[in-house]
Amino acid sequence: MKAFGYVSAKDLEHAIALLGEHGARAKILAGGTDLLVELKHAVHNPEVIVDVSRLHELKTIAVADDGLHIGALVTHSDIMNSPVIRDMFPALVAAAHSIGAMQTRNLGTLGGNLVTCVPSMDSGPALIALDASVTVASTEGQRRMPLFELFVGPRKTSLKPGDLLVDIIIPKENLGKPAAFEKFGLRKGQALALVNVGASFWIDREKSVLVAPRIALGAVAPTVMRAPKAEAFLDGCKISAEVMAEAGRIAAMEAKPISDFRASADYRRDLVAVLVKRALANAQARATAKEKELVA
Amino acid sequence: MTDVTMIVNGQVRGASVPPETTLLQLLRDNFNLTGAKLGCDVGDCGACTVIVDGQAVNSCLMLAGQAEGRQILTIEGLASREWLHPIQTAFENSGALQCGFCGPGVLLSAKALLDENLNPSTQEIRDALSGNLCRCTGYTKMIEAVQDAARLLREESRTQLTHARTEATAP
Amino acid sequence: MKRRGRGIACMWYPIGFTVDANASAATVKVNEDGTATVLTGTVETGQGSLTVLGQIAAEALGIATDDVHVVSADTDTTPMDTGAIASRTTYVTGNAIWLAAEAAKAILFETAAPMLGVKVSQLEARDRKIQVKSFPQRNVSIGEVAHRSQVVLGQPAIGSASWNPPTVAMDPETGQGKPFATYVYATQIAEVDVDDETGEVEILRIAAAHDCGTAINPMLVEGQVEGGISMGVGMALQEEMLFDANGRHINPNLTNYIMPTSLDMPEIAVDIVQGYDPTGPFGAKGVGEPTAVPTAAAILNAIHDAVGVRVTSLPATAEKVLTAIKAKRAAEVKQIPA
Amino acid sequence: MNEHSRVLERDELEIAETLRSPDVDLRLPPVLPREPYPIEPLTPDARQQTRAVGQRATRSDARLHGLGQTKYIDDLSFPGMLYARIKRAGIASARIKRIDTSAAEAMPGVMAVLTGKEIPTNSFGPTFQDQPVLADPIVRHAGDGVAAVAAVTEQIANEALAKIVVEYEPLPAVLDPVAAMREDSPKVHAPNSNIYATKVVRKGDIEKGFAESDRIFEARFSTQMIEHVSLEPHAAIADWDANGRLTIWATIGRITLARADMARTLKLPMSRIRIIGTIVGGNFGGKNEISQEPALALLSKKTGRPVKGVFTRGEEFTATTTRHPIIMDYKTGVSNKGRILARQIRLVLDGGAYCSWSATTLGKACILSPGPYKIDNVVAEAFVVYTNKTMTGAMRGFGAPQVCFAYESQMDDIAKALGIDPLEIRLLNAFDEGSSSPTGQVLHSVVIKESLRKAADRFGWEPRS
Repeated sequence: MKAFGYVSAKDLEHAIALLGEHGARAKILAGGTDLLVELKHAVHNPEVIVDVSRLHELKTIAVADDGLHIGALVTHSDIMNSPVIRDMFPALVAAAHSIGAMQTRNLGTLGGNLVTCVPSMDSGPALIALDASVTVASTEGQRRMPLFELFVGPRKTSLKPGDLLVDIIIPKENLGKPAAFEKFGLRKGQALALVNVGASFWIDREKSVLVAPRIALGAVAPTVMRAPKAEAFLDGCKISAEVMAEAGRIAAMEAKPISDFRASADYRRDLVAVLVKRALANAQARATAKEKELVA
Repeated sequence: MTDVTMIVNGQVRGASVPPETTLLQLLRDNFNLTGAKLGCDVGDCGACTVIVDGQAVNSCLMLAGQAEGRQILTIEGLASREWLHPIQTAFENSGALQCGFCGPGVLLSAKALLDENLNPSTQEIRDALSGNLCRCTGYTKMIEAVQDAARLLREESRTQLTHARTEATAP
Repeated sequence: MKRRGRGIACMWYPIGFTVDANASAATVKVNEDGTATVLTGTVETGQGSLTVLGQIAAEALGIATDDVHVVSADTDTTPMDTGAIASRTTYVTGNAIWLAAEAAKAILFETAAPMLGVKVSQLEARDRKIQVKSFPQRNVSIGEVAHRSQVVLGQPAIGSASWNPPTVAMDPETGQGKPFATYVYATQIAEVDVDDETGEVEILRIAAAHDCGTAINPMLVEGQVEGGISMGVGMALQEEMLFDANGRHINPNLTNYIMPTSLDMPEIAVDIVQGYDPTGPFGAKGVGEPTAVPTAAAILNAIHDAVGVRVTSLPATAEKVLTAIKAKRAAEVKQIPA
Repeated sequence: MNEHSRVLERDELEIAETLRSPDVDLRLPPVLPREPYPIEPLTPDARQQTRAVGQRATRSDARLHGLGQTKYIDDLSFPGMLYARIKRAGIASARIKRIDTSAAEAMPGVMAVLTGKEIPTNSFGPTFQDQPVLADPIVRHAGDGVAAVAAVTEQIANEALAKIVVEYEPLPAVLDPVAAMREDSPKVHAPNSNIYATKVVRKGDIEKGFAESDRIFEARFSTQMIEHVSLEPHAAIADWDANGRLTIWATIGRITLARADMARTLKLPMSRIRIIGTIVGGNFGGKNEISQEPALALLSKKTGRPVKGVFTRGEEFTATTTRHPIIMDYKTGVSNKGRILARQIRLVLDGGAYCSWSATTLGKACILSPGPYKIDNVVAEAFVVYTNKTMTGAMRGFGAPQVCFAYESQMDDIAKALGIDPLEIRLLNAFDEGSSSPTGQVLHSVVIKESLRKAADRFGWEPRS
């Protein structure tokens, strides 16, 4: 690694002050699993590293009035071990579990994973499918925006120098929304996604139709994308295996994958169709299980 | 330069290093704890695995400064003078390591697993070891060894054997 | 939908090439307490060869594995060795060590014969003793004999030897001849699930039966088989070095060069086939490389069995398998109207 | 949240020792006392048994492995030791017009720079001496080294590599082995043909065999380039002492050959070279020959200090040997009952830029390619071809896994076409004790049918109707 300065922030206020002071000359170190690799490959040559990994206030998982708040420094392992998330959002647990391996999940943070903005990130689709938003802090104060707006392009976020991602919020109305995460990689352990999919919907039990369906796709576009046509198709549809398969086919048409050495665009489209179908089926299974729980 | 102080294998150690020093470099070059290995330098192979505050991490992906004030367990701290850790005994007895280069990392991943779960399933063991690449063993005997170690540890906790153990990670 | 299949593959593999000189030399020194030190120029590369070579020396001397210390891999101090290659160490280096141990033992027998009042030819070394054949109660400890040899008689029990599988030229026109001293044989059978929507192949289990002649150390033989299978799994499904149009590597890292992790490996059941090769040390041949030979073939045959497609280029990535499945379906659709 | 994750404050800690930074020349001695570990009670019984052969004795190095005490090359350091790095060409085929090392040499902490011109005999190789230690002037694959640097830290050495300026004249490259076989293709080692070794095995009368066959099966199979991925990268330390004697600590599987190769490249008597092999952290054929060692030796000679070189993971892929991709054409004639009567095979091995162990691999692949079967009529031809890619060499199986994939795939295709169980067709054709191999060798200790039956039993193989 090229030489750089290093400063460890004591708390959020300190971190924001440091980021305000150093601006574009600084890179933020959270879990470090991506940043250190980039520093070693000289992708970035920052003058200073602002280490925010000690900000305890960003390591909490809590349900507040407006929804579930997950601190940006919550690690993937923390998500896997969180009773709240395990109960409400097994899809987020599945996404976290699919990232890297134990060692990188212990280091890597949710916020860090999102701001890498790599097309194949696993946290993104699961959260987008739940209409997550994020809080960003800077010397100018805090602001809230939809997570979707964070993603601008491959490795490019809408964050400006001096901005710090503080937390991720799943809105109140989506707490407990049946959701699922599906991923396909080139192997089972330490796999990067060739395609990943997050899906969620409510079920109107009286009419037995799908309501507010969300389908988010990863690794098939410059950033995580929604599949609006597939969502529109599903909205109000009666649940059936055929409908889910058709939604998968529609989503596959919407996906904009590229061909690279890992897979061809055609194959990625095939995977989208299959994974969307499976994610929807898993979300439905989740809904059914949850209902049984409630009845019992 | 960054001044760091941390507890390594139960001892407080300090050093003054350039900020770009990784925890792995600090351990190997400054503290002469060469058990953790450099295999890929980017967190793919797990040969550099150490336990920080009870959690297995890739020491090549941490800056030395991040380890300030933390408790580090390296392979050198797993055994004590009187006592081989059951994981070490089990790996030795079942021939679970061949060239041994991945070994320190694998053993510490196994320790992190068994600290949380004394009765892991085969799938849970495979999951815990999936961050440690091994080219020699096909992982088969490693998985057997972790199962053996879990059994040894369960027996030990059942019989309340109070060995004078100096466990570096004890809070 | 997941479809299950099984595939079998067998193989042969040579041990001890003879087309070029393939020598190993060794020295066995029996210490005056009856333990032994072995000098060999081979290198421990993880396979456990130093343990196996120590067992061979111990067996020849009638002592235990723990009584033998093996010194290796120093051109200043250890005798020449062709090296840790070609699955030759147990067979070739093992033979050299066995012969060297026999030479050292001959010195011990010279010392022991008058102690026991018999001829050298009537002696054998067993259980850390030199004893009279068929009369094991007439014995003297190897330690005592070694001490007497070295300290009293001034004849330290040191043996050196070399061994080379006889070098033979092949017919250059027809390639006819005896290119290798011996061969080992093996069979592996794989069971897989193939996801016919994604092409993903999951290997459920592999049964492997390997011949290595006498298994000097069955635990280490199993370790070799299991490790060889993991390389075969990578070859079958995952691993490939890729180049761009200018000949530069695309994936020179372990992120994008996909090799098996613990989650990618199946359950493995290893059997050692009973065998004995009179030309090897105590009947042993070798095992290192052959373990990686039939795995990919067995897996590809299992894929064929599961979904009826023959993937002819490795690795059989999920994409390749799915492409073949789709091509097969398309061909079937075409056949129906005709 | 993890209960352990309380961060201790500095004033809670009592510092036992403080160390200086590593950016000084010398390293500090080890600090942890090495306590003895009890040997006796933990030594498993098998190590104490006589008879020793057949025992599941634990490995003699197992304890040290488990304690993290096994010393691999990168764990060794010597007073005054320097760190070497090699600049890689990054271009597949080129002529070096100019190398300017002056900016690198001027850097503080850089102790020596080496180029190919300074190597006494700048070629090595176990079969043909066709590989340069550092390319001069022809670059034949992207992983070729072009210059080496020794510096007081690895970081400085890395930074120095970036300051070495190399001017290349690009040359046409050939990457496809079949294309490389054509007369008009660019020559990797001009003016020689790219086909650098061939092997033929002929037995019986192949035409007659095919004529007598009821069915003939033809197929083409191909395999990929594979890296050994030893977890320990290639590493060595060279120390050229004041007596003019060179000691090399190396992670290498063939020290006898390594010494001979070092003596040749350095034009040094063998008595002046000592190679010490440490425990190799994985070999699989990838560490069967020297690579950076002559460069390290000369850097040590230039500086009078020990020099360590450890390959990066990237260099493990680009600058070391790999497994041969092979294109395999199989034509097999069988009787309706499933007996193989004739088999014709043609193998084309992608040999990469240098021979390494390709000729050996070629031979083994060719001899083994008909499979472990009694076949009276065989023709197997094999060619290995230079291309402008990473050199291929020895790797676990020397060509056998590739041909086994081909012959066993075709075996199943034949079985399926003839309606014979895959196990049965193998038992029908497999060698017996005393069978004649494709090279006419009378085989002994043949247990292939036993292995087939044993594996089938273990697996629970039942014939399907």
